[in-house]
Amino acid sequence: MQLWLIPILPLAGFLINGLFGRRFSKTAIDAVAVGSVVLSFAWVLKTIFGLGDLNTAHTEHYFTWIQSGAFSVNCDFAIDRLTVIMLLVVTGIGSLIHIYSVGYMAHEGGYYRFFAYLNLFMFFMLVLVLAANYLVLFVGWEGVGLCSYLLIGFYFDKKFATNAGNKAFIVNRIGDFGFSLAIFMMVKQFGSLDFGTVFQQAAGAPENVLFWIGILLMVGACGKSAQLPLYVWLPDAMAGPTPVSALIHAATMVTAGVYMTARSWVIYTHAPAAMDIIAYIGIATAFFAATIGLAQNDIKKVFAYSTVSQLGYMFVGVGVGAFSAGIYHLMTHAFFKALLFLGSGSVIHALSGEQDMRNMGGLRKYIKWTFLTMMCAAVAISGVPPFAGFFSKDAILLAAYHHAPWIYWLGTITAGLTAFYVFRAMFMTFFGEYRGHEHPHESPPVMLIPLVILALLSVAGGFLFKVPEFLGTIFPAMEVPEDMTLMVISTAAGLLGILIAYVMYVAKPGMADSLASSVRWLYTVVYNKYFVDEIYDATIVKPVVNGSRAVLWKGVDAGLIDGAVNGIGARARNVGSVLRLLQSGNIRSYAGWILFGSVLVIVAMVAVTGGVR
Amino acid sequence: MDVILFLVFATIAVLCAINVVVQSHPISSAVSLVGVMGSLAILYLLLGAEFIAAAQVIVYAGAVMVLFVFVIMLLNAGAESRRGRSFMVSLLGVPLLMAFLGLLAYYVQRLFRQDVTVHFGGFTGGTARDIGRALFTTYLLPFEATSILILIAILGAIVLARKELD
Amino acid sequence: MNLLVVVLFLPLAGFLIALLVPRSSPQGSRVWALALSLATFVASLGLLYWFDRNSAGEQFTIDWPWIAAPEIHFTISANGVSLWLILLSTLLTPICVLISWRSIQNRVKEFYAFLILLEFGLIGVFLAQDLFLFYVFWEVSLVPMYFLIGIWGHERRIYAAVKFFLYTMAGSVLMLAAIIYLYVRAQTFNYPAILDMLSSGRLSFDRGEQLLLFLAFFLAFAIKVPLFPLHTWLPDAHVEAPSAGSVMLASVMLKMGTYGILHFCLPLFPSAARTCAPWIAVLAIIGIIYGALVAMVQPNMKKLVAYSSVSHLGFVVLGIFSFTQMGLDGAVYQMLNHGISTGALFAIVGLLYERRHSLEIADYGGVATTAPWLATTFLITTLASIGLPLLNNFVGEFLVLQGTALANYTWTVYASLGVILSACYMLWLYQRVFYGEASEEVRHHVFDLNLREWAAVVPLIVMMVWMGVYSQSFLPPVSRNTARILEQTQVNVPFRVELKRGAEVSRAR
Amino acid sequence: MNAVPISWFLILSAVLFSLGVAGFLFRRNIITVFMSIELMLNAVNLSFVTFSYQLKQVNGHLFTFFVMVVAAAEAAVGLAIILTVYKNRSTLNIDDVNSMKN
Amino acid sequence: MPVNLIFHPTDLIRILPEIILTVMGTLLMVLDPVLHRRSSNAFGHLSLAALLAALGGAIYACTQAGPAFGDMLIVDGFATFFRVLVIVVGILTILPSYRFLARQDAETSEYHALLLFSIAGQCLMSAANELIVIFIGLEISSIASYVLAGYLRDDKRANEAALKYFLLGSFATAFFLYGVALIYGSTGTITLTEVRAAITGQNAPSPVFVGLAAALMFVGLGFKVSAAPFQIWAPDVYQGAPTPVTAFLSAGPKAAAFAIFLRIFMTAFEPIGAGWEPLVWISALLSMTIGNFAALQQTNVKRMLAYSSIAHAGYVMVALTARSDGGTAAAMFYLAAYAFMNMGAFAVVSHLSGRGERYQSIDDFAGLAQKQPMTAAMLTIFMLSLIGVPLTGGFFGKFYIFRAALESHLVWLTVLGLLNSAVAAYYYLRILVMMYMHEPGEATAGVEPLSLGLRAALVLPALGTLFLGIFPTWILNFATRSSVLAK
Repeated sequence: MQLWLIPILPLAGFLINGLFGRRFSKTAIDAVAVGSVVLSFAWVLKTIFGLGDLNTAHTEHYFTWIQSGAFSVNCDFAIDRLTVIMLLVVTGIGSLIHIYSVGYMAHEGGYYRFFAYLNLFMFFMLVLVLAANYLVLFVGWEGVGLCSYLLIGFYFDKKFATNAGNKAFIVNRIGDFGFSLAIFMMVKQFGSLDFGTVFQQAAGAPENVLFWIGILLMVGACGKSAQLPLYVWLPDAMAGPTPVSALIHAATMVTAGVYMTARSWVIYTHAPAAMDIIAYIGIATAFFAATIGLAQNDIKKVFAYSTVSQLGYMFVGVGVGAFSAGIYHLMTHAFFKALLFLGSGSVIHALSGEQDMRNMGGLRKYIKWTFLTMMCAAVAISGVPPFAGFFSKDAILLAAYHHAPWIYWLGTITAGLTAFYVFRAMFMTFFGEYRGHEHPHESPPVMLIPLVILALLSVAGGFLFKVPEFLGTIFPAMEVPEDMTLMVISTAAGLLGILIAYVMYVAKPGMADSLASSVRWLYTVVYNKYFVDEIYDATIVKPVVNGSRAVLWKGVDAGLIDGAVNGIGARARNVGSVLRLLQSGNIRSYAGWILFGSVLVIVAMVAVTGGVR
Repeated sequence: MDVILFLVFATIAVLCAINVVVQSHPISSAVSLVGVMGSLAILYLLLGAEFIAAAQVIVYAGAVMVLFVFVIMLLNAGAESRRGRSFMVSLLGVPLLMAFLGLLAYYVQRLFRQDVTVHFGGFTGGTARDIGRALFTTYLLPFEATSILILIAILGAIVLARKELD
Repeated sequence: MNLLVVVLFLPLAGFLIALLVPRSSPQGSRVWALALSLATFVASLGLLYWFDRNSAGEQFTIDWPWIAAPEIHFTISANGVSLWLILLSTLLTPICVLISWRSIQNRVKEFYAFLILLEFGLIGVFLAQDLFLFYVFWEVSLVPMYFLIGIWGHERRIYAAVKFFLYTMAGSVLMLAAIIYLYVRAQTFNYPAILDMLSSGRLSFDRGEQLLLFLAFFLAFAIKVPLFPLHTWLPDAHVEAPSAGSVMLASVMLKMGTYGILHFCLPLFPSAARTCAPWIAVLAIIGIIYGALVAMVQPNMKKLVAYSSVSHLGFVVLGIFSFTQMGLDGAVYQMLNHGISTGALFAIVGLLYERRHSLEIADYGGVATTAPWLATTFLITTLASIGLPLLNNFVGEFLVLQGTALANYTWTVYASLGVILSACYMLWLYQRVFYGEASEEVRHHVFDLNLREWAAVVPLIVMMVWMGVYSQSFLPPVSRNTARILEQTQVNVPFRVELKRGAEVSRAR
Repeated sequence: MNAVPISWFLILSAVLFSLGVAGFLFRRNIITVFMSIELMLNAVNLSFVTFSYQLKQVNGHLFTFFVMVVAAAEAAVGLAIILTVYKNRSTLNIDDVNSMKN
Repeated sequence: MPVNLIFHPTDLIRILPEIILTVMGTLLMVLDPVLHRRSSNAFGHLSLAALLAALGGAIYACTQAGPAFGDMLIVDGFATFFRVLVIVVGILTILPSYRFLARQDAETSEYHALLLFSIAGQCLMSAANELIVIFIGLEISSIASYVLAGYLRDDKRANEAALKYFLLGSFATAFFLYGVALIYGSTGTITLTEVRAAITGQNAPSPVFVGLAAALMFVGLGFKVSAAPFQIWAPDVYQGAPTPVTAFLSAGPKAAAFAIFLRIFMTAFEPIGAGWEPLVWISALLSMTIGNFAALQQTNVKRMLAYSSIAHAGYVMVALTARSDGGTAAAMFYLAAYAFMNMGAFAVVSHLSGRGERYQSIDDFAGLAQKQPMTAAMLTIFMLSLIGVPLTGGFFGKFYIFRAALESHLVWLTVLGLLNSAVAAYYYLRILVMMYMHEPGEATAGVEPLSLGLRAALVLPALGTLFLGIFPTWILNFATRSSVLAK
């Protein structure tokens, strides 16, 4: 079925644009970049319809990548229902965002570079989802990390951008550290990395091994999906162009962790302890990030923390065993969060670069389409039925309740907070009076069309694609009785959040500030994101760097080792100068030495020969 | 009577030798060195080495020492100045000497067969005739070789003491 | 008489002819060096073509009697490992010629003569199958490098050159002692013959004896590698050497050490090697982390890359002493990878120096705006050296770490930290040099690659991708040879027992 | 008793030899130093003659003879050297001849 | 001992080299007035001819191998090896002397005559089998070299060197002689082979007595080969003597002295080897260490090379410590290699030293590689050989020596010796650094072009060094075959 075409098309796009893009006209670049992605989307559709119902995975083998002794890793692609969803999300939303970017990036420098990177990202992301074994998955995993690094640092003459890029890459590396250790342990345990083999043997493996594999995989997932404590890179990642935030840091890449965890469900089901930890981390992240989201003024930052928080939900989903629910939320989240980002991108575009919500307001008059589409997304994320977010979030919370009620309650509160800060953002941006100086202008259709499509998806995506049913054949069905009350409570929480937001930012403007000033310290802490970056910097980064410089380099290397080496040399020369003192130049003392020597010789000789008699 | 002979001349030899060492003026050293050689010549006779005894007096005490004295006169070397010192010698010199002498003397007399004694006429193979024969048969090669030695001596003297290198 | 002779002696002949090129025409020397090194490369490609990838043994064996008493033969042959190392040398030499084209302006004739002589020595080291011959080449390769550093280096070149020479000398004299001792015991220098005696039990060392011999060899190799804490000559040598020197030093010369360990230490002294394995592995791991941390804080590009080499070579040693198929394969592959990627790093740093005349990171910044392609090549190289998948180092590091994991999981955990750190220092370097605003000097001096420089850099880039994507074109011969070595390390050594004991020791630590 | 133990001669020669050494060590006048060497040679000669007596051989005498010749030659050369030294430094103090050291 | 009233004519053939050298030396002196008017080079040419003739003579004598003049001489491979060696050293001394003497305008026939006589003496030593002949030969070579050392008599350093060499030399010789006396007394003979027989035979003298004698002879010999603890004279003398003479001293008399050293200790005293082995062990180690470490600090090239020659004596002593024919062969090979590389190095020094030997400092080599690449390259070869880098004679020398040592289980001596050679690398490198890595200075700026003689004096040793380094087989085989001394 030529699965390889799916990733190769964007790769070709990348190569063409990357090598010759500089000489191309804009249109040519667009054609190559967008075309390649749309083509691969088309090919995905064709593949899916070609393969019929994918109850069992369809695998294709291409070549042996690494072989050593008995162990070998093949470059294989596989496709099953889970993959299908990911493929559709990635290529579909990817295409939309490519189209959007044509408009958004129209006036940016390094146009071809941008699209080349974007295509490269698509390639790696598709490799990631198509992989039939952990190592190929790891290829995509690292690759998307690279692309995110490149795109975050797209404006490479800006220090903060490149810093953010490095941060993203390195934090991801920490996650990958866990992932790779998991891989090593798997090989040690199963002797293979193919999903099939691993999952098949997982049942028989000792639990503690599985537990550790699970935990290590989770560390990787935490890095990629920005969970505690490794979430810190994602908010900074907003330094990249907005489409990037939408595609990579909202819709696709960051969900890779969730995908990978879901993919490894067999391992987790045999290591429940690991699953619990995932759930805890998930809910903690969800709540924690949501609280930070409350106090941000940069529109993209708000949505960034929201993304972290939503990813937390997905983690809860897979953590409590509702894998399908997690994937479900992954999809819907892709719709509305991509929309939110693209929308805010459109806003920023409208205000030609302004990102601070305090300088916005009342924009709904100027940019109606953007406003409307974003509203859909906002409602969806707040979990208002029957919008997309409602179904997935509800499924997760339901499952969570049956796993551990307190997770449910915390999740519900988070839902309230989410609704609050999203609408806070909406109100600050679109309602009230315009506080800026730029002249807002609506974005071109090439940007609006994707918005509209995504809007439709966030509105209807929920009940159009019933993911849990679709995935029923893969994941163990966990029958959770429909529980109306819980549903109502969580929905109510969302609505409450919206209401409060309305009161504070539309009905009674200024109330927010007074509230903030009343609990100044709390506000400060939250506003400064709990000083987490500062703490990391002080406890890890600085000690390592300074320690390496002062202790290891200056101290051990230059001081100790080289000191010892040069010391030996110096000692040798000292010995030399001592020996030179014998050379007094005085004949009589020379004769003295000779006499001395002869006495020694005689004594020695006589002693020894006396011995050997 | 041999004993007395030995003791007398041995004492003279030693005394002169000591004098060589202690005298600060080269001339007196030279003279006492002649003394040593003379007394050694007597001892040689006692050991039955007539020819050597003669050679000792003629070549050594005669020629060589005259050469020395001649040079001393030439350079009119006075009593030596006590300038300069060698810590090595002044510190270790005496003990080393004692050790050296002790070792030599001790082992020589301990290891050497005691029974043999020397008395005048105990060995008469040292006549000029015997030596001549040995010299021109067995020791022909070294004998000829010494001629080179003399040649070198002459050369050396020429090279070093000639007026100017032309 | 076969192709091997050509590959080995072409450089020697070239060296002698290079001496005849008149001093007055430096261009002549350059052209000659380029032509010759390319010819050698082609010849070595022929070697690759006729190499039987399915046999584990030595191939193209040549055995000419050289010295009668003691019987020393001119015995050379290629195997699955040395083959690639030779190709590495022959590939890098023309590249070195190219990158020195403009940067070397005084005493051009001598420079290229020494460069070619160096190639001769290096190839010889990898081919020699007679311990004595091996030592000869080992030392011969030392001399030209000494001059390359000492004559064409930077400010503190003399200190660096002498340090380099003495360090190596100190190690190799002990190896000489061991070699002679081996001869006295085995009455031959012929390496295969000695292995034969060992396996057939006609020759065997008692424990202490074997340990001392092993250490004597290992010290010499460890200094070359260099293994922590014997590495301090490396940063000086690298920083002071001309870029061609750095490239050859990093890419090929360091491999002499690891190749020696793999080819001689393990098969000759298996049980001693296994006894020391835990200690050496720990040193290697320290080297990995230590090198990376120190590299992170270097203000000087070349020094940074030098320390990164310490870190990378740590992986190689670790892999070797994991005594697993994967570990050994990975180690060998990592040798080649390091040769390619670090070679490229030094080459490009050299190009930067040629433009800006500074190695201080602080003097750069914003190069990406003025020289985008230079930046791109450097980026790819950077990514390769931090082990990004689909680029060469990833395969090597994966195999090494996987092999180590099979032997001792704890080692892997610590060693993997190096992977994180490598990203830290390389990306930080890249950011500081290529990103940000371009300063005046940078804008005026740092222009993009010209054709000659493209020719120098592209082959390396291609190799990085190729080796990363399709390792199967390289690994199989390596595996066969390493499998044989692994086989030999089990000569009269109860494998499991040794492994378990090693594991215990490391656990006890 | 009318016979001298042969070891007396040997001890005498040892003593003379040591005295020669002493002269070399403690005298400062180059010529005297040189004379001490002659003294040492004489001591050796005595041993030779003594041994030759003990072995009833003539060889010892011949060695003595050769030593004498050598001594003569040495004397000629040595004194010549001393002359040149004196010419250049106009001193005979051995401690002044120490321009080269370390 | 055998008394043969009339000697065979073959005996004359067996001392052919000595005869040739002596005759030519005398001839030189006689022809002095005639030749001197013609060209000052005539002496050089003549003595070269003499040496070449002697070379032929030595080889021809080897075809008539056997004892001569009773057992006074034994002309065997060993003797021939060292005869050839010292004669070659002589040639390599003459070649640079042309320019050197011309520069000091001190060309005389005496210089050459003395050289020839000294070499004759060394040839005698190489073949001698009898202590008196050894003594005479020693004295011939020594006295001649005393004079040569002080040859430039207006040079204060030269005649100081001569005086020191002379006084200390005769001092040490006296000890040697005393040893001979004791040997004679204890064994009743001084023919080495018979001494050995006497020591091993019944009613053998007490080993302590032999040991005492051996010790005293060790003093004399150790002095001549400048081995610790009797090395102390070497630096001053080497520094003061005219450079070609220094070169000669460091190779010729040393080689000959080692020849008799080996003969005496491997023939006569071999039975009490266990007695003197520790002595030589210590002496070897001391020599290597003192030589190398003291050289680290030297700034004067000649002085540095003097210390290095002490160290190299140490290496040869290691070979002696092995107490095996292999060791003897190794020592012979090493001495040959050492002669080449050292003569070559000194040739460069004398080429550079300038009038009155102004330039002796290591710094004076700065930038030589740029002024005279050829000379620099040659010196590089010699230095690398002295360090012991493969493909040079020095390396093989060390290699064979330490192999012999290990075969005699002298592991620690081997390790220490090799470490020493690593230390040595440092000070030899300093010269390379100077030549290649510094800009030309006063000395090298004014360096005169290579004369023909110097060219030869550089190229021949270089070729020799490389030959010994790449094809050592031939020489080594000869050494091995002739290392088995008459017992």
